[in-house]
Amino acid sequence: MATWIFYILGAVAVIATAMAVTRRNPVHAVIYLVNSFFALALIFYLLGAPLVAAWEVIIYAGAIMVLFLFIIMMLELSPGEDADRKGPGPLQWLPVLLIGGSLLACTLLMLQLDPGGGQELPHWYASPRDFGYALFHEYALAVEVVSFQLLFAAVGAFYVGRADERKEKMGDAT
Amino acid sequence: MDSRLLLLLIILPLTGGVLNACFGCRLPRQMRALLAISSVLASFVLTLICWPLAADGGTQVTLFTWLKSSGLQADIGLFFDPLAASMTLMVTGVASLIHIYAAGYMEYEEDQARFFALLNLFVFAMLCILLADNLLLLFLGWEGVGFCSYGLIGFWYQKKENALAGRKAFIVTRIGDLFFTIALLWLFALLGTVNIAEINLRATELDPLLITPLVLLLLGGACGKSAQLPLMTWLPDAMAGPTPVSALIHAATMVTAGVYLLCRLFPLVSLSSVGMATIACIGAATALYAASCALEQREIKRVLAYSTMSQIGYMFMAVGVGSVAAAINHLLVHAFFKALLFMGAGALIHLAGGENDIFKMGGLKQKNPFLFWLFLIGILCLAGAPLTGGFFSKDAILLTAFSRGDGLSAILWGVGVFTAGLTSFYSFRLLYLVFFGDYRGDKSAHHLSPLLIWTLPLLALLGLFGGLINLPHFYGGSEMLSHWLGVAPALELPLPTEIGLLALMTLFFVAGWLPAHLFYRKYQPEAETPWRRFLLQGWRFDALYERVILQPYRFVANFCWIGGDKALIDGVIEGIGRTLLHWGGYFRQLATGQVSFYLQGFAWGLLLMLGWLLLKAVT
Amino acid sequence: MIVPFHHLLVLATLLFLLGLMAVLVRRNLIMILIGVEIMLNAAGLVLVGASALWQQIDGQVLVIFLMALTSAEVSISLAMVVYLNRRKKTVDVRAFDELRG
Amino acid sequence: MTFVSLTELPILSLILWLPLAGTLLCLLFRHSNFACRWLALLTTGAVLVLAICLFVGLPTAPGWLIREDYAWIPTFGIRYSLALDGISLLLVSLTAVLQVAAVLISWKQKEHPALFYALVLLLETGIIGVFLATDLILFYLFWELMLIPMLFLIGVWGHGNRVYAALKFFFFTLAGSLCMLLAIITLYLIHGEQSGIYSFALESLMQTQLSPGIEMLLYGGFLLAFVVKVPLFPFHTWLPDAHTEAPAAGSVDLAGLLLKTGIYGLIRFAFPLFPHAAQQSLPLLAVLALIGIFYAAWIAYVQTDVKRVVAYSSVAHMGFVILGLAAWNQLAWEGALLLMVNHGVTTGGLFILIAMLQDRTGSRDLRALGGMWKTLPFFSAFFLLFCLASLGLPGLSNFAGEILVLLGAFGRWPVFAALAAAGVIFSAAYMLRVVQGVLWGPLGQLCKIGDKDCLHEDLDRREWLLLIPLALLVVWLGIYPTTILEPLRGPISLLLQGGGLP
Repeated sequence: MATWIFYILGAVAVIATAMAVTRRNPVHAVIYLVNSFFALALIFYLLGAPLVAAWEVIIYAGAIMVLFLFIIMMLELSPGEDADRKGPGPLQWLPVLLIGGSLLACTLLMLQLDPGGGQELPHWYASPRDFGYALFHEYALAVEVVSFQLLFAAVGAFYVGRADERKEKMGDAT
Repeated sequence: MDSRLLLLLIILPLTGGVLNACFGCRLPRQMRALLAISSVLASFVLTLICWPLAADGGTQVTLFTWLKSSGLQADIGLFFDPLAASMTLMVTGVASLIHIYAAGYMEYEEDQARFFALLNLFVFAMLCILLADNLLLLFLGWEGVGFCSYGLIGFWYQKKENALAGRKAFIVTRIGDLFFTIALLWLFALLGTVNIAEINLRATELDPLLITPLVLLLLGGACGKSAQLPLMTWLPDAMAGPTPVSALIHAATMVTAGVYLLCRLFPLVSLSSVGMATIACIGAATALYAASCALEQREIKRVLAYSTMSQIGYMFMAVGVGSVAAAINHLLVHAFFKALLFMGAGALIHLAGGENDIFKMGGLKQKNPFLFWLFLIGILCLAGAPLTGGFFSKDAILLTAFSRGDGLSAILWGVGVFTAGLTSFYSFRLLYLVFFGDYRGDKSAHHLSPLLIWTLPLLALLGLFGGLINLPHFYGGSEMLSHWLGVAPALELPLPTEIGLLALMTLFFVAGWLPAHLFYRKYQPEAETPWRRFLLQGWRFDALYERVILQPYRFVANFCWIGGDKALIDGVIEGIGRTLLHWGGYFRQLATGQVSFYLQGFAWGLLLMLGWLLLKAVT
Repeated sequence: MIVPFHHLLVLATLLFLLGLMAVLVRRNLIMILIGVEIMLNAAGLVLVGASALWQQIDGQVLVIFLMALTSAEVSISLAMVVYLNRRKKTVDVRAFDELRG
Repeated sequence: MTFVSLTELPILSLILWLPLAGTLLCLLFRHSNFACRWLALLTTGAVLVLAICLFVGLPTAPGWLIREDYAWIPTFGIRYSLALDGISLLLVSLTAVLQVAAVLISWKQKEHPALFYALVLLLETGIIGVFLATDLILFYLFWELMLIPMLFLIGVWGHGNRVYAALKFFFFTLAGSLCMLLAIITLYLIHGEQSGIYSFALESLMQTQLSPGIEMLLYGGFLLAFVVKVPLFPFHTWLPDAHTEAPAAGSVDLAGLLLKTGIYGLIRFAFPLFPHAAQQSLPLLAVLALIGIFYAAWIAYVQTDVKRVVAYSSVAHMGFVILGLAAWNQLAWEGALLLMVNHGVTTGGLFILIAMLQDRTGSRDLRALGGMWKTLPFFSAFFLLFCLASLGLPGLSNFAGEILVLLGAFGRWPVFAALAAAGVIFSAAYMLRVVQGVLWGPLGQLCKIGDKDCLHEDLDRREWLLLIPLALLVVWLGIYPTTILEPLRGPISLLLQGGGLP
């Protein structure tokens, strides 16, 4: 049963992602991507990571994608004036498809050659308690570092925005 | 007597020169001249005091070691022997007189300090040449006089020609110095020493085949300094300097340094018969060449310059035929009367209001009869009037040449006698044009300082009686100079031959005087003919050198710069740069600035890595 | 027993390549960022799968860090998109070629 | 200061790093023009005092006089090892003297003075380091350290075409020194394989056994780096440009010191490390040196820029030095090193004088100048003195070196020496042309504005202070070169006896 669910979810994720990648309208792309993320979250759950699955939905689908949407709307990137109106021509697609295809082929070949290949994924469940315990014991330092990272990101984002304002002010002044 | 006194001989003029150079502008005017005169005069007195030191093979004294390296030892060391002593006495003596004269001549000059500093330094350098006990110190003096001469010829530097004349003198003499340098290097390589006495002593050790080139190189050096063919073009131009300078440097002292060098190294030089013959031939050729040029010169100092060149030719001839005594005798006497003539000429130029051209002078006998008589003595000496100093010394040279008896000597003798006739002619031409007739110039006389006249009589006396120094036995003399220098006395000729030669010399003197008397006693303007211009311009040697040496030199220089440095070397290097830049242009296009293009590169790289891993896994 | 681990890897590779192609092909800055997000997610999928395979919690922890870093990255990069858009009035990457040689 | 107390201090490090400390202080006080200037002067002055102490205090023995040796990067066998022998001592002293002069001549530096003095001091550290280092990596470090301040001195404070000149200088020397770096590393690896001890120390590397082909190749790498710096024909074309465009202090340092590092490198590193290859290369060096003497003298004759003339004269003089080295005997080597020092002083002096000339007239063009003696007698006297020294008038400094070189070279290559002697005439020709163009003749056009002469000021007190010691040095070295020849004798004979290091 879980196997079937996995394949279905996998198909949904790939198709949704493919749709997202090929949309001209970024809003559409984001919506497709949210779909894909939901599918992924379910796969996570299936693989015994409920907490990660929850965060996938909350952070990715909920926060990051919404941020994208905000930005798209703020910059008024409606399809009418999308830079990709004509869409990439075959000249752009061709080498990329070539790379993609080759990479895929290489990966598949390598998987084929993997001696321990075909190991089945067991049913397994990592409770949020275990998770929290690992996170705040073994990875306490990393958590601190990452939190600093987030702080710096916030400061950085603020700075980029602020520097911009100052420049505009200067522009107004002159 | 303390031999270290000798060191003072060179130190005194040096001190005078340095003091004048460094502090001259702060000293009161009279002090500058006084300082210069007293230092040279003190040197002269010192030479007299030290005279006994020269006897018995001379005295050697060292101040300190100048250059010392493996095998090389060059001291600031002096060697005072009869030859050096006689020259030193003459140089300090004449220099003292000329310094005094210069104090009068340069009375109103602004830049007196520079003048006297250079003059003193010149005396120092000249004394270095004379007294040096090694070739390097001699070379120091040799170049030193060259520099002082450069500075003094171009003393009035604001006229471009003067400075150019100085430069020409320096560079032309330096071409001669090149040969001297090579000779020095070679001697050191062969003998391992630069000490003159040792070189003379060990000259016989040398391979006879090598001596001739060595002598010719030394001759080249001597030719440069003494303005002999073919390095003579600088001397006439050097007359651009102040007259005392011409008198001191370009008549009495520096130009005779070449003769002195050959005499100094005579034991070496005399070993090569080819070399000696070449010396004699160069001397004779120059004597004739210069005399012919002097025939048509218009400037008083240029006449004298060519005559100097001619007389030094005689001295070379004397060395070449093997008579050091005759050469030195003529050198000394010539120094006296030529200094007299130049200083007289300086006074005459003042008298003619700064006019140089003898065709614009005339009638100066009335203006200053005393000067006329003094000048006459000089002219008589120069022309070789019988019984004057110049007659005896020149006669001795020709006699030696004659007595050698081989074909070459006979030709040399013939040239010498003929040149004597020419000398007589141009000397009297000068005399008549300057002193007789009416004054033809348009300038008024300058004030004549008494110093300009009263230094001359002494020189006149010395010139007139200079023959007594080395009077041959034939005239009842005792050949003092020959004995003093310790060289073989002149050969005795049979009495009729002697008398015949004497008569011939007198004849040629008269043969030179008579035409001059006829043509120039009354002044007539001369038409300019190509022949005259040819002689006036010194056989156009300047133009020849310009075309043969200077123009190619400039051409090569320009070629090296524009063709070599700019085009070839820089061209190659900048070419490499440009090629790189060109190819860089292609690579530059890879940097499109497009993010996706770069990322695509990443992806290809990823593919490569994966493929490689795969390949490794497969095999 | 859900699926073989390889199938999960194939799924992750597909997602990753789709993201990569988005980055390479699209000219829209926003779309490129979206491509990056897809690739990061594919990586997260492998991590979670590996965590399940070896029954270790560390893989999941890493995914958490990945998310945290991604949110940091996105906040900064979107701020920069805004900034760039203000500068050139476009989000077409072809307009931003100051690095061109 | 006694010898003992000298050796107790780490005096080599002191003398080496003092200028660097000066650099940092200069940057610290960059807002005060006055402080920087005096700081630079004090630093260079202190180095000078130290150098004089060493010069006076040390005995004139062959071999190393002082050594300092500490581990630096043990993993690669790189040591911080400094050593001083007679030759380095002399060159360090020369550096100390000329750096004081360089600071004094740029006393009125207006643009970014702090940075300027900082770079000059940094340059001093680099140059002294080159003269002291005996570890090849340390040497290479200082060798490149020299390059960078000079690049900026020319490129930032230079005249007209300064960027071109600076880059040309940079690329020429860099191309050479990269070849040297390759050679150093190859030698290091070969030596390490042979002996099992990986070391960059000169003494160890000298023991390396090399096949003739490899030796020639490595020697070529070293040679290229050094002859470009010297510079030997045909690698000289960077020099005139760099000299002409460099500011006064830069020219002084270039001519006086940087060129010497090339010669020093040859005799300290290239020859001892590859003695056989060196012997084989001597004829080539001699021929190139001879060509350089003539070629540079010819070109100098047609230049109109005074600085260019002096720059080309440097090429000619360095030709003499190389000729002396190629003669490979005691006499010629002593002469070559003496000439090197003399050339540093005279050419340094000339560049200083030219800078003063340019300050006053705003031109270096021979066609526009003239008649300076009338307006600037004292300046002109110094100018004449240095020109005469440069053209090799006996009794002044250059002659002593030149004649020793010629005497020595004649023993080995008579024809070359005789031809080189002819080069002396050419030097007279171009130097007198400079004298003629600057000092004599009627007053040049540039020196007049309307009817008024625009120059009244002869030397001021600072310039007197600068020129008198240099002039005294020129005369002193001319008449008593023993001062320098004594300390050189021992080290040179050691070097000649088979690349000898003590």
